[in-house]
Amino acid sequence: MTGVGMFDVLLAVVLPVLAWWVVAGPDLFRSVVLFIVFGLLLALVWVRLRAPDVALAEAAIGAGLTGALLLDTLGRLRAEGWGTGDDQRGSDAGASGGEHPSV
Amino acid sequence: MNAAVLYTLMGVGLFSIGLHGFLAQPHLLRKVLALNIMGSGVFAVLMATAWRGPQLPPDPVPHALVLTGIVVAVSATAFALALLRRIHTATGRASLPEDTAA
Amino acid sequence: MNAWIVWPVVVPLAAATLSVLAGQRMARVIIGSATVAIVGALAGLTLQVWQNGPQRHVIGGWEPPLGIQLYADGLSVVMLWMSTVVGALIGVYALGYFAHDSGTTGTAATGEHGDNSELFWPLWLFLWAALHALFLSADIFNLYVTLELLGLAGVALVNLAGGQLALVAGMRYLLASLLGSLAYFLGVAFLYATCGVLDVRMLSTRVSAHPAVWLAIAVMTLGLLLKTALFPLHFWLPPAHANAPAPVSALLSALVVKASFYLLLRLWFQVFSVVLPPVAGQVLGILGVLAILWGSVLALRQQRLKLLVAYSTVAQIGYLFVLFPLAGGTAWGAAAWSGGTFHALAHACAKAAMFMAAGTMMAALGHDHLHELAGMGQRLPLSMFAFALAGVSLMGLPPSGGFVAKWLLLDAALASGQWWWGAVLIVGGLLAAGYVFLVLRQAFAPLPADVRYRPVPRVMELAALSLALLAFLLGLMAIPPLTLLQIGAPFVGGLGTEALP
Amino acid sequence: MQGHPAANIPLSEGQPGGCSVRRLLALFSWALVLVLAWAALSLPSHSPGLVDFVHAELEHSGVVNPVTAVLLNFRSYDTLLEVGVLLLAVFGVWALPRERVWGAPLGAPVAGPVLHTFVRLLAPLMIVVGGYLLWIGAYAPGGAFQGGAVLAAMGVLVWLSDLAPLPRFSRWDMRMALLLGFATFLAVAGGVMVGGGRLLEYPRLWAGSVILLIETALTVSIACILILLFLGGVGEKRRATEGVREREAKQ
Repeated sequence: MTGVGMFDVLLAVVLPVLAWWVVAGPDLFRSVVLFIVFGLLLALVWVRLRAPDVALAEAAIGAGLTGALLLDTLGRLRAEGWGTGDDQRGSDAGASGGEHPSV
Repeated sequence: MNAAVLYTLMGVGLFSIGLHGFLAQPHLLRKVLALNIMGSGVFAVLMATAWRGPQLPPDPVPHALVLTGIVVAVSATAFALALLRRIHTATGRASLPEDTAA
Repeated sequence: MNAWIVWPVVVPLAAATLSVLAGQRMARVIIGSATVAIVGALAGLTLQVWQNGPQRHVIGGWEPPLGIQLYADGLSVVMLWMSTVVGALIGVYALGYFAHDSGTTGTAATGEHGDNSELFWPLWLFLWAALHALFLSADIFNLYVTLELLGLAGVALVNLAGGQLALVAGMRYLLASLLGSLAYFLGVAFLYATCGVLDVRMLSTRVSAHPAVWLAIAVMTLGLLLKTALFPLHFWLPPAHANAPAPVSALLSALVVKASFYLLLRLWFQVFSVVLPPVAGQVLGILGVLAILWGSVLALRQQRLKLLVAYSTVAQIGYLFVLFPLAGGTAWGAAAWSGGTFHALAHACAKAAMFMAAGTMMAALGHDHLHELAGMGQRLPLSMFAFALAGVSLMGLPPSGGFVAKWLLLDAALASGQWWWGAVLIVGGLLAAGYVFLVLRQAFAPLPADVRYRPVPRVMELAALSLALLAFLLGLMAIPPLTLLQIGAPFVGGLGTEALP
Repeated sequence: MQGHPAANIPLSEGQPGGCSVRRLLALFSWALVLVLAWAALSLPSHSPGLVDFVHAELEHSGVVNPVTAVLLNFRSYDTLLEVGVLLLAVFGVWALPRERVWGAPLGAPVAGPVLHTFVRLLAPLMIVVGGYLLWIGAYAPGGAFQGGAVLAAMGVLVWLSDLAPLPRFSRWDMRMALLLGFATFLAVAGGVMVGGGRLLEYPRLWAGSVILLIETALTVSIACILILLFLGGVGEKRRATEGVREREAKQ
């Protein structure tokens, strides 16, 4: 079997770490941005696996369009005010309120 | 260890992380993110099956399946986000009642 | 011309496209002609299957494993008839329902979705097409796409109700549906990695006792159980089915949950049967029993009619899973197989009728609180009659379809020496009688003088009544569907039909 | 008919919260990772796959790019249904109640002279790129989905910079554009059966042209679908303030 390049190992380690930050990070805005980074790195994985078609679609749709949709939704939620109902215990308290940086 | 095994392992890792996030996080936007991560995990497993070493051309069928999967995922995400915004407008919260009641 | 098999999918898709372009006025014509075309194609397909056995259609001329194949055997045909007949009658009901609904101006809730109800028709046609595509597909990835199609159409239809409860219920339904699809998709990836094919028939010859295959079976089963809402994965169902517009509740409870059940049947008995140990079927059976008990008890405790009917669906889904421990591949396997699938059929008719009758009462009263249903027996006798007839089928009394289904399952339980499953069927029937009489007692209480009541289109009552009659009389017409079910079934020999009284 | 707060789901039905549950969930997730990894490691090192089948028939598919051949010929039925999923998402969004309050996407209106010039320059370029991606799909990476995504990005930019009015779902021409790809695909799928062929069985000699036709129609529709999905059902009103004013005028 051919060995695996360092780059592959790096990607295979970084992507799950990014994924963890996306689902469990303290700030929702940062999670969305990290998700876009995640999508772009995933496109790199597809390039490594010799799938340029999929890489193109992943970058354009998976990272680009989905990212835009997420940012847009976040913006609209913020425009409406986060509401009091969002104040949840623990890690997502930041997701609901004031710590959110203004774009 | 070759690239296929490596990325399959990454894929199942992503799926598990996504599932954990989906179950543990109450915020709906995060649940949507988590579902997308899970989907990416499945894509990685499929893409890894297509890999046949650096010399041989990869199997195009999983590539096509993943392309289809990406489009399905973005459709579902867009719909879920639109629904999320309506719920936020109507109820003032971005989580399901059972998650906030506890 | 022997390609009848493709039209049940192509026709509703084309009709959906046309109905978006043509607008409200033409929608009725389009839907009417589409229904006629589907029934015609289905008749042709049924004749083919009846005479020549299971039918195949190689899409694009690319033989599997490269291409995708459509496959129709007796089970597919019975499911297609179920969705066509029940779906068409729900469509008739919906004509009256939305006409009545748009007449209700004034309240905020109805005003909000009045302008969106035109989307009911394309969404309903897409749902129809997705069901048919699912019943006919023989490719596990293609089935994933049909599952997504079905899930999105279902959630979109729930949201037509517009209110806060419906939105939240729709979101819960969407999340459960997407999670289920993703679990199924992971199984597809693992199966492709081990077997290298996606065609159902080829897979069945290639699966072996391999860790990746085990995992695929586990995640696909879990995903489909979540979509079928088998206890304890049923949490999303009652709010979604209870808060949707009435025709949508009927569609979801009668047809959509059956689709993932059908897929589970296919996978367990025609793909994974070689590697599955009998104990796996026992686990599903136990979950089914718990569903029957839990769903029935909760139905008895509901304050709202539509929630009661929705919890009854949770219970009735349980019966479908009693099939799994009983279908052991031996002499009684055929009876269990026929009984379980026939139950799907009978429940589709009965539950659609019940939700339609409940929706009619709700349209007349403006609410569906159980304690304020008094007088409905006098005001809407046809609807109450439909509700009662459908209830007879749920209880499993002769000559209803529910009776035949339970009889066959009972027969299989006794023949296999596992009488306890039969005992549960009887207890479940008694509990069903409990919640049906709960409703009837309220409805036949004397009419209070001060209740506001709005007349409803007669077509709504008639559509519900015809489905209820169908459920009630299905037992008398059981032989043709039961014979059809044997064509291409995994169990040969004793058809189960001779077990009938 | 709505608004009855009676959807009382018993407490045990909800997703439970609390510390012990979290710990249990973490345990479950770790167990899942281990099981999945075990299954992943047990996979055969050489997946048989379908690559040989694809390459054996590639010359009959009408295109050179094997992924496009699978997507639009060998497994075109998947793609047909997938476009259906996209359409359903749009219908689903439009079946939701209209959004009451909305800002421009990304929170703020971004129209300005710099953006105007930028978009005016960029838009033609993006149309060219989108068209190129569509055409090249037959030979190299690219195709309707990638091309449509680029066109959609252009559309959103044009709209953001206030150069064009919002597309309205209620407009007939918008619906035509939305459905063009699906309708063409479906017409081809059924049309080839008139001559006794099977569903989606393109005539071999014209397979390349048929695929290009379908893909062109799909590119237009996918661009429209993605734009509408991005707008997420707000299209009937141009600006938040404007919308509010209109609503107030009505009442």
